[in-house]
Amino acid sequence: MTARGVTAGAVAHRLRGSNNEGILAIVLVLLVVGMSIANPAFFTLPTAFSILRSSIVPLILALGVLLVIISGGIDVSFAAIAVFAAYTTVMVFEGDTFGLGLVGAVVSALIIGALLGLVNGFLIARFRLPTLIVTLGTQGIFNGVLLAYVGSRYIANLPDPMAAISTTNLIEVTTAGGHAYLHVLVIPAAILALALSLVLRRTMFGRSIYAIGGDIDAARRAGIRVTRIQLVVYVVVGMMAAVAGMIYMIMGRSANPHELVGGELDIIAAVVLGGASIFGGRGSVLGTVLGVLLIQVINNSLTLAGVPSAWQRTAVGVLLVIGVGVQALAARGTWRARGRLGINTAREVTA
Amino acid sequence: MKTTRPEQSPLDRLNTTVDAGWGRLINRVSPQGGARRMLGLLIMAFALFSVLNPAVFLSATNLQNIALAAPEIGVIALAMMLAMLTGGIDLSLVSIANLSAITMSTLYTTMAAADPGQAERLAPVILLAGLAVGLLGGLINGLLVSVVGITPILATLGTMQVYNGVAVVWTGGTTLSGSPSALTNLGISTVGGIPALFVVFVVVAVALGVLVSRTPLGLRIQLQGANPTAARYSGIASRRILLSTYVLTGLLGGIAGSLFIARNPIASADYGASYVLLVIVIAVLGGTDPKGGFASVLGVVLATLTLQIVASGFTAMRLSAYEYGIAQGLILVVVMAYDEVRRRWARPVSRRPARRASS
Amino acid sequence: GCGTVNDGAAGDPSATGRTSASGTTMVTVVKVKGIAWFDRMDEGVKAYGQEKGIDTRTEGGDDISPEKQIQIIQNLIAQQPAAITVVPNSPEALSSVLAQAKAKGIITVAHEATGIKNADVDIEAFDNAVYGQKIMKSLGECMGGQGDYVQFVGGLTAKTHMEWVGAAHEYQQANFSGMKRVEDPIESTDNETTAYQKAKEVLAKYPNIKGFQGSSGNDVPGIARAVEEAGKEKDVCVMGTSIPSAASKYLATGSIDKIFFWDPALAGKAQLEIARILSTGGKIEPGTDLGIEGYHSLKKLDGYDNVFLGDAAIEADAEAAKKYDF
Amino acid sequence: MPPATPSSPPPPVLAVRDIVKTYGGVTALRGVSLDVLPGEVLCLAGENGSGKSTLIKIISGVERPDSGEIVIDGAGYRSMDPTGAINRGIQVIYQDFSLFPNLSVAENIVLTSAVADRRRFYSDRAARAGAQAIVDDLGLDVDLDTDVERLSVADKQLTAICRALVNDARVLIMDEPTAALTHTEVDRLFAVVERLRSSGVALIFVSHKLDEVLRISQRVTVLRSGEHVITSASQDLDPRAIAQHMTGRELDESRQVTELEPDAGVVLEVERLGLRGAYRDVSFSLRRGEILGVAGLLGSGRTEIAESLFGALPHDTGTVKVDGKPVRLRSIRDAIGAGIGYVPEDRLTEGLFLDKSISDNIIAGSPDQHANRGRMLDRRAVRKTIGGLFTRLRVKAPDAHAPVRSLSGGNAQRVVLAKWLARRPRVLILNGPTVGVDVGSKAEILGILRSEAADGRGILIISDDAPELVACCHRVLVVRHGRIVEVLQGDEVTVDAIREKVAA
Ligand SMILES: Nc1ncnc2c1ncn2[C@@H]1O[C@H](COP(=O)(O)OP(=O)(O)OP(=O)(O)O)[C@@H](O)[C@H]1O
Ligand SMILES: Nc1ncnc2c1ncn2[C@@H]1O[C@H](COP(=O)(O)OP(=O)(O)OP(=O)(O)O)[C@@H](O)[C@H]1O
Ligand SMILES: [Mg+2]
Ligand SMILES: [Mg+2]
Repeated sequence: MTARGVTAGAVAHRLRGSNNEGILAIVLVLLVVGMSIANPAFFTLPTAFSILRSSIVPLILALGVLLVIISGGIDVSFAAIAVFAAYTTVMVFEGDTFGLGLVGAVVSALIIGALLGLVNGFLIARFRLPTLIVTLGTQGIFNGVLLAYVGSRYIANLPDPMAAISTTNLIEVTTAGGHAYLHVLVIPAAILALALSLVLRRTMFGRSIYAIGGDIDAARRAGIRVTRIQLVVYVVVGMMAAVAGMIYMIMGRSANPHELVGGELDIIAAVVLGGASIFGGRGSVLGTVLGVLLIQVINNSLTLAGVPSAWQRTAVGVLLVIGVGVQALAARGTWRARGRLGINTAREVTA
Repeated sequence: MKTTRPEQSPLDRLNTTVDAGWGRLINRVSPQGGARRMLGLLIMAFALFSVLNPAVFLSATNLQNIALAAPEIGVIALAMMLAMLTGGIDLSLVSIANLSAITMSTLYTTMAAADPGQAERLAPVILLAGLAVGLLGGLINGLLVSVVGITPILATLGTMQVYNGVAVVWTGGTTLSGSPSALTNLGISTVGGIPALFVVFVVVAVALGVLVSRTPLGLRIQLQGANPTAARYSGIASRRILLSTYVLTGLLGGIAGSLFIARNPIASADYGASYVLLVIVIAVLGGTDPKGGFASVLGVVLATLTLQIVASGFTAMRLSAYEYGIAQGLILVVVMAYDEVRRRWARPVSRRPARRASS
Repeated sequence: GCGTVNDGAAGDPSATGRTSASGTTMVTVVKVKGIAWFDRMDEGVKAYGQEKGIDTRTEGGDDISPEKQIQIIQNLIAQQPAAITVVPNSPEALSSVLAQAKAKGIITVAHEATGIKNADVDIEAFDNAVYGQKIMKSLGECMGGQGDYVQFVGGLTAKTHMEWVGAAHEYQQANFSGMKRVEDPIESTDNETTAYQKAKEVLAKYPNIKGFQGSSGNDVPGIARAVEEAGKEKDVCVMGTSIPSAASKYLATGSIDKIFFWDPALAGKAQLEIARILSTGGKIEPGTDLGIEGYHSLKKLDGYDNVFLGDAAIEADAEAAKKYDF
Repeated sequence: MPPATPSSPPPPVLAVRDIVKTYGGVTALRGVSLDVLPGEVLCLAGENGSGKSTLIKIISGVERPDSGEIVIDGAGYRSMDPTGAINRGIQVIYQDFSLFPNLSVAENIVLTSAVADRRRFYSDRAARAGAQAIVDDLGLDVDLDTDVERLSVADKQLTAICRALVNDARVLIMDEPTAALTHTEVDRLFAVVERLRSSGVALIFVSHKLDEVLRISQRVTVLRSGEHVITSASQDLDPRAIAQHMTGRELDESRQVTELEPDAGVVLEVERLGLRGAYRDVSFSLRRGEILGVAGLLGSGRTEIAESLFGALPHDTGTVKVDGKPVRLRSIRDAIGAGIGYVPEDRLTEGLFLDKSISDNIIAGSPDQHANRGRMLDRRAVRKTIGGLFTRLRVKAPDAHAPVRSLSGGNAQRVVLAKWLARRPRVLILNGPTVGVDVGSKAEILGILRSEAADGRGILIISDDAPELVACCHRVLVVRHGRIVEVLQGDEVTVDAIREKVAA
């Protein structure tokens, strides 16, 4: 606990961000520059808006995953919850016999999402089971119940209130490169990101989540109501997944119960890429946003960059490995530097 | 001061004797932790479907089919168990298996085009090449995890896509067919009614069981997973251990690949995608601690068989794949919850229940 | 001692000769359960069963994977149905499990599986090459024979999709020299959102793109959404395989110009009818009439000994598509 | 040490009655009762595993007693829960700290009280201010913004102390708060304790350092095997008496060093060793059979020297010879290969595999030595090693398959020791070998070290515990600011000399 060494190292540490956000931002910028050089068509407003648009759903899902990961868990059932909540809602509102409109639909999806999240939370908090196992199990259950008992058909036309937003844009610009549309649903995504960031940093609830992720037994000893907070976390994640599911179907202008599920690992990858620790207790909204953007930029620009279709899977994998590899090496470097300064914990990494 | 106690009825007495005898029997064969629990479940599942639809479920064909389908999943699940033993995970296993199957198939068809007899004679070489590809895939994972220091879930998620992408490019997306007849024959032959592939699976499992619980390397792998820092301070070369582990999982992936083409003489980039999450379920059901340090080979083998039995039982009952998905999820959750409740019941107040060391 | 997995019931008398109509079971294994296409096939399968008094049903995995189909068929063999008909995810992957089925005396019929081994008959709704050419003919006409276009496939591993786009590309090179395919086939992973995103990238990369050809049922709706958002529904021709229900709203706005398909219900019936004929000792030959629309006079595909073609392709524009309710 | 007022004793703030607690088959507490009065320090003494921590966990609501009662301000409870305890003014410094490794020091300090206050919002600035106040109060030099996981054990302990003090506790329980602290910090802590006591706070203090116990407390309660042995006023006790109550036998803490053989060779020779930012010009030699102590303040670089010799923190300059041969020490494996073993200071994270069996822990450092020619673990050899070490180190455990987590501190430490002895190293370095180990065990461990040295090993002991160094070291090196400033030998090795040179 000395003030020694609070010099260049500290400045670098600040810039790097507590979860490597700085490095991630640099990787992102380099990638954008690289893509733009490879194909000038990349560096245009339409592309930017398009990437933002395609980031909406992954971002909301990732924010939910972030919450779980910070609390020391991992969730692979959120995509199943998203589809379950949104598809069921669409089924119910197909005729919109109740005339409840969009608000009613969203509320219904939120309730379903919350209930499914509650199932996860109950199993995890009550039985203290490993989260991976619980969510792996509930993923199968939710998906199976949806397809076996709710419905498995592709619904081509959404209920009117939902269909109406499908084509609503926030900003429409016509540039030399063509039309650029920013979808109106970036607003809820942005609001959720901001709100979550505030909750995580400024409320005791948020800090308790970090504490639980840091050491769950210490959290219990500190009087934090671990069971309740875990329950709330999974309910909130369920609700966020429901929102993402609704947005996914609205933007896709159809309801397909076979979609979304299967992409869980990519979302988790984005969150971990964003600096969240798989072991819990670390992670930030900013990092997650950057992680999601990075993956979307990669996914959305390979054709533009001239990568042949057959090679795209490989390219995504290679870029992912490079992205996390750079981060891992950078983290290693600073550990080593710190080890040199003699600050005590560098031990486990200086082999 | 004697409280009157009702005389024990003969039935009760019988029950107690039977219980005691059963308990002794259980203790005699007593597998531990995951293995014990899976054994119970396996017997239950088997009994259930035997009663519900004996004609189909108990038919020789059906039992053979279970034994035929289990090996490829089981070997990958064992590999997953090994990765999880170090506290990691290997999502690239299926991609590695496919890549190795593709290698073998390509080598075989190329050679067979020139000289079919020669290609058959060189079957062992082809098999070795396939295993080498698995090894190489594992080596890359191992380097990423141990030297570069990437979290296993991300490293292998990345390489999963890379290996899969390479397979797509290599095959142009088509399904290759062709496999040395030595392998194909193995795929359809039986030993005493038991499919040869199942025998291969059992051999692999036994070898792995010995490795994990009876060798210095196995002990080091367990310790590395249990506490990496303490492992380092005990002189365990963490990097080398992680590297060996992932090389080994890669090799098992290669073996799974050869099981793929032994069972069906084809190789493609997209075979077995559904196994990725399934094998995690199996590993965990079998008693693997996802946090590392604890696993049971026997448990994983039994878990593989149990899920196969449930799957075939469900088809025999004409239940849909969705309902099987639900059952699979329920089994996982219920078994784990039951386990936890029982453990807490046995030690009602211990906050950090001491875990059994088993392997 | 040693043996093979096919030993068990090879000589089992009960395995064969279950030709009496009552008590006969035939199972259709589809690529995946619960999507509209195979729901429609299920309708056909059920209807056929009722007509003929046969116990028919469809089975399928909960996602598109070859290994699940293998598993299902393997489990079915134990149930000894008279016939298994299958729409394979990967024809090659099924060859050995179908061999097992045959060894137990089960009739095997495939659909959408040209080149499949160990199926007694493979019935195709049409000649894949002809179908691809048909799409390209319409697309070329729509584009006026000029301009850049791209092709989408559900997966680079999807054999039929690759055959369609391959034939279409060759047809274009031979007949529309003013047109140019500017990318290798693009993979949509059979996912509408992916198709949409890839289409947007294409639109950005090639502002002058004039045509899209889709292969999986999800391709054209996804592409159409991108085209519509770019306000190019008048400038770009979008055509390909899809089903009327999924395409209807885009057909209405003109962002999809024409869709191509065949009726899965009829295809399901055709498979079962072939299985029934074979199981009663009949033969499938060029010219066989299955009594099902589009399958009145089967053709044999050159180069294969078990592939028969129907003439069941349907093409539909906005107006024509309204007639179909699937 | 002001005596507690004998006239009318105030009613106890906290009392426990007949607490019984079992873990599986182990009975940790068998009917323990005690009172704590406001304005007194009550010390809990007892051997490792005598149930001190368990009693504390029951009071703080972390564990639930099987039977018995907890009485706070006259109201009786069957059990507590953490929030309830905190709300009733009970604060605990746990033996394992129970800090949040991922949060900053400041947040760790204030979080518990914020939870107890049922705050809804959290402000970094307010947290920092609150933490700063308490840190200033204690006169500590602490970087509040560092994450706790980057702290040394001592700093973690200081953080845990700060956290307990930030609340206005009415009962403050400290489970071995000084285990990792050096003299100066202990003095500061005791000043705070004294101040709290005089303002009416009741304190329960657990320590194995008996001189500390007597210095700070008014009353001492001794537990033995989960049973209450005696509660007595401190002035009626001396260390020897307490130890006797604890162990039921006489203990000897006097200096016992055997004369080294005149021709005993040098087993470890360190020349001009240096590591930038940590230490430099470190030269010394260690002879076969010698026990060499290293004393120094927190941050003096002792740990770094030891870790460099173990290859965990490779040195920049200088050379090291083992048995006269120069060795390369770039990694831990190098060091182990050269015959150097190291018992780290943080045994919970660095020394032990808590959920693994005792037997796995013991052979963790030497699996290859226990392999037969077929590269298989030789179970007979393993059993033999473990059996031998169990008796030699007198490990108290039901059997070798029990997880180490179920052991008490002293026994756990013996397991770490056993791990190294199983390898038969040439040089054994021990960092705080008796931290958190009771006097009985401590004497035994020192005895073990003496006999290991007599076997021809060279032993290097780093310790804050001057009496311990005096009891067994032939020579003591004093480290200050990363350099060896003094070598005490023979008659110079006294508690006073060490304390004086270390602090100079
Ligand atoms: N979670 C647990 N499970 C099983 N046994 C336990 C557990 N916690 C403590 N014990 C046992 O209870 C007894 C009392 O342990 P406790 O930690 O209270 O001792 P202590 O007096 O604090 O020892 P030390 O001085 O080493 O800290 C010991 O025998 C210990 O092994
Ligand atoms: N000569 C020095 N020059 C610069 N920094 C030093 C020097 N000596 C020690 N330090 C610093 O003091 C801090 C505390 O070190 P540390 O606590 O590991 O010392 P220690 O004496 O080994 O402690 P312990 O009492 O835990 O054994 C470290 O940041 C270390 O780099
Ligand atoms: Mg148009
Ligand atoms: Mg204790």
